[in-house]
Amino acid sequence: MATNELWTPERIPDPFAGVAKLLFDWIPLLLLVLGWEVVSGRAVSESVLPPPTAVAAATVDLFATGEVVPHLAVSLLRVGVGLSLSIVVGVLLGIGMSQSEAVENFFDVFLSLIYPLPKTALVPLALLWLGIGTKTAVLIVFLACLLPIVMNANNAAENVDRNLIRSARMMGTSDRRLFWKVVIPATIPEILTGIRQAIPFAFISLISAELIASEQGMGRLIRDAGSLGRYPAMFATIVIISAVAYTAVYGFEQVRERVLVWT
Amino acid sequence: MDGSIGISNLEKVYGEGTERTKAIDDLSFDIDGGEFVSVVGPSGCGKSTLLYIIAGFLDITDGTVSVDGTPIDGPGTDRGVVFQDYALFPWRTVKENVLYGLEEAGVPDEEADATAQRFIDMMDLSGFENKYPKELSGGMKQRVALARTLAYDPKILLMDEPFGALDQPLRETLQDQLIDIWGDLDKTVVFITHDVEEAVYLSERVMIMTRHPGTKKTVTEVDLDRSGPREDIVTSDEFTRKKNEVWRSLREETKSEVQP
Amino acid sequence: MDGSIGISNLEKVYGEGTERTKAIDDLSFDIDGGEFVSVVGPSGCGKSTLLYIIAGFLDITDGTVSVDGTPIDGPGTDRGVVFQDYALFPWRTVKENVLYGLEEAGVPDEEADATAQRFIDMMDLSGFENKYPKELSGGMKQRVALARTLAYDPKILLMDEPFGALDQPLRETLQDQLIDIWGDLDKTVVFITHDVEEAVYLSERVMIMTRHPGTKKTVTEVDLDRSGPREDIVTSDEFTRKKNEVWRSLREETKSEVQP
Amino acid sequence: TGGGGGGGGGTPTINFNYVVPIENAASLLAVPEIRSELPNAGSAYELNVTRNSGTPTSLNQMAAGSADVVMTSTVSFASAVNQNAIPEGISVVGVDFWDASPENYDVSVFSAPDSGITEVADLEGKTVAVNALGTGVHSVYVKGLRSAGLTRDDVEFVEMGFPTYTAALNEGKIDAGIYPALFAVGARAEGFNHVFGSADVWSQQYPFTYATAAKRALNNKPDAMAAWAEDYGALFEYVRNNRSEAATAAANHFELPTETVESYFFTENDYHRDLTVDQDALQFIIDDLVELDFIDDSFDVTEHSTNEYQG
Amino acid sequence: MDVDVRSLGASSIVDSLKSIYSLVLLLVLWEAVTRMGLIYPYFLPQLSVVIHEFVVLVSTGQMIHAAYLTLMRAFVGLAGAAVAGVAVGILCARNALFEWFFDPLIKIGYPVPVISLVPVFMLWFGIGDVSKIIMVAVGTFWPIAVNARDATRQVEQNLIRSARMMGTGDRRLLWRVILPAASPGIFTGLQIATPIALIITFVFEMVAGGGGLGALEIAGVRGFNSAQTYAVIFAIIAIGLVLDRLLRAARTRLLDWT
Ligand SMILES: Nc1ncnc2c1ncn2[C@@H]1O[C@H](COP(=O)(O)OP(=O)(O)OP(=O)(O)O)[C@@H](O)[C@H]1O
Ligand SMILES: Nc1ncnc2c1ncn2[C@@H]1O[C@H](COP(=O)(O)OP(=O)(O)OP(=O)(O)O)[C@@H](O)[C@H]1O
Ligand SMILES: [Mg+2]
Ligand SMILES: [Mg+2]
Repeated sequence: MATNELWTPERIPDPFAGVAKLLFDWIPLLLLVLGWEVVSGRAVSESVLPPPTAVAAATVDLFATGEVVPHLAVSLLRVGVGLSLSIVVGVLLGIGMSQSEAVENFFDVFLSLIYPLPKTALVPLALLWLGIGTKTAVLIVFLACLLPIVMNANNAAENVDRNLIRSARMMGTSDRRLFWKVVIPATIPEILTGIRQAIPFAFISLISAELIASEQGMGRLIRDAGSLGRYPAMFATIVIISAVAYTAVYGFEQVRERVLVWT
Repeated sequence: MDGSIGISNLEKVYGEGTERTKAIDDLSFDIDGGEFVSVVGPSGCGKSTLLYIIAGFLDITDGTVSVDGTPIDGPGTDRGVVFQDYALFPWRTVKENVLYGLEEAGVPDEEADATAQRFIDMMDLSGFENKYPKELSGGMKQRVALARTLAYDPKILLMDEPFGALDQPLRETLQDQLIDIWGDLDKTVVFITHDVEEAVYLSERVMIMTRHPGTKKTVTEVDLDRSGPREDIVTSDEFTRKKNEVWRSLREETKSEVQP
Repeated sequence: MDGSIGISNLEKVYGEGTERTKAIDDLSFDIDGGEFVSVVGPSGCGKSTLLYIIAGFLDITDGTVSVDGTPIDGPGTDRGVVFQDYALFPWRTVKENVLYGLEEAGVPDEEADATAQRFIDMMDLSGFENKYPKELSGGMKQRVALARTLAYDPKILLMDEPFGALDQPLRETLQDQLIDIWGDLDKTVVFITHDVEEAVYLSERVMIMTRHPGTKKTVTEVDLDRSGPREDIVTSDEFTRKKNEVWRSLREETKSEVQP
Repeated sequence: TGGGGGGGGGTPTINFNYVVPIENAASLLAVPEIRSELPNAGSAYELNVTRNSGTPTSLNQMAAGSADVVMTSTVSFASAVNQNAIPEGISVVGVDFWDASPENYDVSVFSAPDSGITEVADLEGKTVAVNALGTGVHSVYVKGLRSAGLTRDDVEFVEMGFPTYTAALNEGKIDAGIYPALFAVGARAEGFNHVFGSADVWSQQYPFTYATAAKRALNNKPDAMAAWAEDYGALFEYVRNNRSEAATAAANHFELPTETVESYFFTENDYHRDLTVDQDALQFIIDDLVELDFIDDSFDVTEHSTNEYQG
Repeated sequence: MDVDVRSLGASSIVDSLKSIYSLVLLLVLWEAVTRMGLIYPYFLPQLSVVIHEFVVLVSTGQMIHAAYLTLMRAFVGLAGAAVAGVAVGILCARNALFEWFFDPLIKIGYPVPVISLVPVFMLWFGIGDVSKIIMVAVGTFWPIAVNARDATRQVEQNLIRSARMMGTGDRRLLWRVILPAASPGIFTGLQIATPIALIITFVFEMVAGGGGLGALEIAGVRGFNSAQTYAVIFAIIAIGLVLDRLLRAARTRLLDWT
């Protein structure tokens, strides 16, 4: 996908071609970082845009002093628990709604109500009920991730290829076993797609909740660093949480590819 | 159990009220055990409906359909369907697909494995046991589907345009394989196709259906000597005659309705 | 301008390095203006490649391809392609699709409208002018594609398995319509198909290509009296003979390579 | 932050929230060196200290059941009482510091040296910074504007964090900013104009920030709460007697320059600090906030404050 | 599950009753439980109190003004992102140089939780409208650009060939074929971006104030007036629903050929 006509590797011997290609692909990013380094302290004040070197130093520092560790740990815990909950509940609900009309009738209306609601608007409400901190963040992450997962799981479970079900039936699969033998495996790719869609939302809601209603976590650290004028630390924290989100998104894609060898 | 099929006064209506469509109207037809019958007819005439009724996937509105003299009641392992779109389980490898019916029947692992391998070999799929369906071409997928159905040994094979999505040379190869299997395994085959040549080439009898709502129009007996190579069969006079006969009969049904 | 096509020593290579595939190898073939030529050959032998080269969509690696004696240089309105997947503009209605080429040519509105309507009528599409492609069946879509191409009046029609996705009766109807058009409008037609019967039924000459990398294998002249109804043509001896001849030649190419 | 404490026979836990380090004297409870000087912490109760971004947040924590004592200031305290936000109610148990004291530093408004803004009337039409609208700090502005016959609509308020004021004033983004004692050290060092302070506009000093306890906690773990209050008093004693050690430990703990802390903490550059809950003074400021339109209704502070926990 | 409230035809009234009963049940339960004092009113005020608060906020104009601010910020930002995102997306798909430059940036930029930049934007652009608008634009740029890029890449080769053979030149190709063919994907990008625009605006308003529904909502909690928080959430749900419907209606209308 990232290949393009600019890249004509005929002349480079094979073992190096891959590395060279990788470098070539990432030159734009390098350029951007270099530009940032040059601009910072010249065109704009260093306090407004600390140079990458300062941010890198601050990143190292955040880990060296251990300052970031408890925040990172609590953020990871929140996003992990929230996402896991949404996966469990979302899959059960999504498939449950496809199997039983009563379940569908009961939950449909709630889902249609929270569907158009930007979940971060519920932070103040969560704050009211649960106070500030982990419970609130987990709830918001959970709600934000729930819908893509429910919708994908439900959609897939309702649209399992009819002929697959017929195939199983003609080979002697009973109703009960049909669910495990056909419906679930046929739905897994879509469930994973739902989770993939949910991951960015998990991070957005985590940071939102932490910015608004938390005394710990990466969002809080960003806000504190900002309000105390520790800008390199603020940027460093953003870089760290972005790296985590990046790893989560693309790591999950790798995992999905590995799990779904058959698709 | 010999795999005979009896259809009498079958009527099938879909939907209700304004949505109501009669798909099959008063169709009677008997198929002997071990016979190879093709069904041709205009698009939408109810061929798939008929097949799925025999398979037990659809309820009937009126009449009776019985297998070995017993009215059918849902799907059963005495019948196996081969779908045009293969309907392989995408999350199972070739081998695992072929094993499915044997697992469901509770066949012991080792025996199941041997049986599955036999049909994989029969369908020229050796070497592809651990591939997933997505890695196979259309022709190979259809072979897997056939192997999967043959493996659990249904007496009756129900095939819904199984080669419809393949191109001519592949079709011909698979047709020849199917004839061999039929000769070896003694199955009743009901084969739906749009391709008159295919119908005549393969089957002992061809049922032509009228257009929507479908019923039996005519039945052509084909008495070919299928022992020689394909070249000889398709260039024989009998083949050409039968083909033209079926084609003409079918054309009467289709001609008037293909205007937009 | 008479719409003749000259191909000499054509070679087409895709990709580079380890990805390099030769698709067409040293192919020479001349088509007269107003001729109807079909091309058949095994899958992947380079039929589409050849057609798209003539259309000007692909560069050639070696040799020359000329239209009316002038080497081709990109797509041009002297040639029109009909694709198997129709390639209609989904956001345009039937009428708007047919109008496209006329708009691009700067034909005044009223005249364009009349021309478009003429071809819509010719293709039995009246009453469907304001439908979007998604609302049409496959056969109707292909008619729109044909009308769209005919409307801007290219001298050469290039058709890539245009009826490949349609079922037999529809195919036959469209084949007959195509023959009528060709008789009336005096176009050069290059028609690619997998279906030997179709090739023989439609064309004056059938070029059979070898398998990958493709080149010209044999050319069969078909001299049929096409004035009678289809029934008479396809049951004629000449038709059966030519069909068997092409079929045998093609089979030599395909037989050995369809094993999995 | 942990849940409710004190169950099952072990030592009860007290969850305590403060907002501004050092300025809230109680924040020093978070400094291990200082906490170890106190008689009860760690024995009569376990102390769990958290820092919050604002007093409303702390009170919401208390409502949700995860805080027992929090630092509150006038507006949030009065609103919470008015709205019955905390089940079973709240009670002021000790005053952390006082504003508008003539002898001590107060909440003051500064402007940039060359801005020409030297008195309240000069603020008309100007852009002025405040940490958050609707806070006790905000009310100082409004009180000041009233004194010059202006209303809150006569200036443009922008919300920003105290630490960013000085840069914003120097860059001309704002015309004036309001400084609590800790940050005023910097403002004075920059040579900014002192426009007015709360002592200039209020006729008497009043409790600005105080330790407020959940009545639920007072009822459920009275001994622990009393022990905590005793420690709070002991903290004041200890700091008065060991000012420089305390300032150093606090500066280290909160990562602030030692000189800054040393130069104001518990000196006349600091707020007036006296733990005793003067209910009349409290009533006075609550009534005044009604007058200034910060809260809707007044109430009887004797029901929401107590001196029971003093010495 | 396509949440569908489109039509209430005669036959579907029973259906909609079936699916709405749970909501009615919930609302009745809400009023009953709060009236009986089973839940502390600060956490959950009576439904009637919330509705009253809603009416008051609307009639004093507070709610309307806040909604105006929020929507203005979200949509101005979104409009900027739409222009930039569609342009960059199409260029990326059609031009090798752009693809080389932007592809890695998009790959890196897409998963960044943009919301974490709120403090940065406060530093750079202050806390006024401009800051919020730019933040929305930055946050919604990525999904719009990615969808525009992928949609353009997926434009069928044969459509482009069809146009070329009928005489469409390079310049006109963009307007005649590429844009219309990619428009469903581009629209999908906008549909994904709209809730993100709202999320960013709300959070920014909650963190930095400056009015708007987010600020009004969080003020409810800060001022211990939970009825106000609930009332604002009602408004947000209503706005979300209406926007969602409008986008779907626009889609069916503009893209009725899909
Ligand atoms: N599930 C259904 N509900 C309502 N009508 C149906 C349904 N399935 C099929 N029909 C209708 O019944 C008729 C027969 O359909 P069927 O699929 O059996 O035809 P067919 O002969 O297999 O057609 P084809 O050759 O196109 O496969 C058609 O008119 C079709 O529209
Ligand atoms: N864009 C491409 N890049 C590389 N190789 C290609 C490309 N297009 C086609 N080929 C290869 O060129 C050969 C000829 O392809 P082409 O599509 O012309 O065959 P065809 O005769 O039209 O096949 P079919 O009957 O399946 O349509 C094949 O081996 C194919 O894999
Ligand atoms: Mg069918
Ligand atoms: Mg081709």
